[in-house]
Amino acid sequence: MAEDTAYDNVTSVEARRAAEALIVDVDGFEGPLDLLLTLSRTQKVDLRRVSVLQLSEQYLAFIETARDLRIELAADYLVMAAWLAFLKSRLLLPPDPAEEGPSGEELAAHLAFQLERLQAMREMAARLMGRDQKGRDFFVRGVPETMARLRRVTYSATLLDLMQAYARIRTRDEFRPFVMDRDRILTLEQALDRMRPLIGFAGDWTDLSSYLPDGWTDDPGLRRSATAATFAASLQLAKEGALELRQSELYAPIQLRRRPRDD
Amino acid sequence: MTDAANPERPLFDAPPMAEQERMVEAILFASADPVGVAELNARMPHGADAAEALVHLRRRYAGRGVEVVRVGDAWAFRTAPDLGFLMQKETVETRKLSRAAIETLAIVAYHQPVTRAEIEEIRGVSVSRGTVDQLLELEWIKFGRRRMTPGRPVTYVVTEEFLDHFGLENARDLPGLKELRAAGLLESRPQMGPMAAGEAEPDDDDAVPDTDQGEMFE
Amino acid sequence: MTDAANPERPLFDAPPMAEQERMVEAILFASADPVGVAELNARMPHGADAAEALVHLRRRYAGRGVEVVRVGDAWAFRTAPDLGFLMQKETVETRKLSRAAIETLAIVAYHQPVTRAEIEEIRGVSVSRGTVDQLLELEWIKFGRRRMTPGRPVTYVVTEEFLDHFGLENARDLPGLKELRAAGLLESRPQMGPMAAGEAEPDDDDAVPDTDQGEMFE
Repeated sequence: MAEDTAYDNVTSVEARRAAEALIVDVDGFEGPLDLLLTLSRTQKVDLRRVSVLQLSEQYLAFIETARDLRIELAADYLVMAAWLAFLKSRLLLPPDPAEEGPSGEELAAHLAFQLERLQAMREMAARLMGRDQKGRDFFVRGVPETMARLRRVTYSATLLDLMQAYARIRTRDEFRPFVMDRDRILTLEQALDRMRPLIGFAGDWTDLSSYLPDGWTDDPGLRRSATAATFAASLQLAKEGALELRQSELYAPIQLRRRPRDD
Repeated sequence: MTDAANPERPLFDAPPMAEQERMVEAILFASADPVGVAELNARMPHGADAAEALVHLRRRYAGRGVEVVRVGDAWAFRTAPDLGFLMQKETVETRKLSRAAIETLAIVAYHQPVTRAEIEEIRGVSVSRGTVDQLLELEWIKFGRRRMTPGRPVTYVVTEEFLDHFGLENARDLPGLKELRAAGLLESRPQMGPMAAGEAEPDDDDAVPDTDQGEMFE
Repeated sequence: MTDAANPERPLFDAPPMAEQERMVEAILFASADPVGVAELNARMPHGADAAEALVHLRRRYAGRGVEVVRVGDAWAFRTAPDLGFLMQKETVETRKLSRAAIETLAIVAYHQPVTRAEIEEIRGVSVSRGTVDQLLELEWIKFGRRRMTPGRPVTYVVTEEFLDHFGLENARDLPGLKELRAAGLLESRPQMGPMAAGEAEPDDDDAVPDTDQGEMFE
């Protein structure tokens, strides 16, 4: 602790005791203004008539004592000390007409005002806390009845909301690039459905392209889809053991035929 | 202090009855639970007669907005029964229909009769039970005939109440997508493949049942 | 509202004043928190005049064990302060406020709306966050409007709960307020002219539109 080192350097018991008192005091004050207010009470006059010069000297003496006792003071106490030293010089010296800013008297008056205002607020705080208080001096209803709140909710929607919602859903479809239009796609299922009854007639090797449904051969897009689906379907049927596939060379037409019965 | 010498008189005089009545009044008011006569006497100054003060207090409050009532062995203030209606407050709150609800409603309106599975397919997300229930409760949709497909799913159709609310003569009056677009309700279309853009249109015409809705899914 | 002078009679007559008084009595009795005149009127039947009923009710309860008190623009029943000694059981143990908190509260009450910098300037020390938080938590102070100065600092004002807690009708009733103002001790806030004192409570003046009503009871 910082205070401990301060104690160690103080030799006499009396000085130590004084130091202790001072520490307690400094701790007990809520800042320099509070300290000043306390010091001003020693003047035993109305705060409006307090001698700021005398107060400054009291404060500076206090700070000096604290320093002698090597008590660590918070920075704001030292700032106030510096300011009061300045104020004191202003008050003692005759005013310099070339000097800018408020006069020593004005500064002193403002300080006196601040002290008076702080004092007034303290008195008001005390008066406030001295008033009758709820839950201590007067009381509220012990069994407040909870008011039943019947909340009726009505929902609103306009025709415009409705149409916008529908428009939103329908246009959202256009944003789904991976969902392709069904009517331009021959699905594997469709191809299988188509091929299953047909392969019964294919006793001999037949070109895969001849299995494409009518109307799917002219448009390149349609033919591509139909070819892919039919090929996939034929692979599926081959796997099931229903037909055989062959291709003479790379890129040559794929041929298929019904798998001969084992009998 | 007072006549301590007098052996008949208690050490301290009980407060006047009017004062005792005030005390009972304050205690009953502030207490969370009904208070019995014994407790009243215990809390009041020595010599007070809570039972008698209660008689006065009850008389004073007879016919007032609050009354002193007996609850078992204890006493309490209660609101006069005829004023109970003041203790409830009805607030009417108007809320916007949720996005899910309005979309579901729109689909029912444009595609009716429509099953829940179909609604989900069109919206691309599942439809919560709460959403459908809310629309049913608002009486904007109702159950239609069951679909004659496996599982015989129930269908939804819009109601008279719906037409009324939206100022429509019948659901066929709903504008189609082309009209919506012309009215500026559709934002400019995204630039997709050349095919996608061109094909949205025929799909729309399927979807908008301005010819004969009923047959669409049947 | 429904003055007889009005040739056009309302569709439904308001209940008789004695009945309105009962209603206000019941509503105020039922609530632990003060109830505003507007809410009273809203809860009472159409055409009722809660403000007038309150005048009667207040008179009826003058000097009783419970009293009708005014809190800002609202009203409540409270036990008479002289009977507090009967209520040890109901007494709520309040957290002890620090000196800093009490002084800060007083400064907000007397200087409102006031910024934190101004509180610090008056106290001569910085105000810890905890102090302000404690007062906010007690709902004795709240944020007011921002000051139209650089940095737009937030201001603090006292609440209705503060008035209720300390048994004040409104912030103008603070003890010693007039004397402080006369002594100029509420002034000297930055960039404030001689109007400063008058501006101490613009919130009240805005928020309490029924100054007439206030005078009614004075």
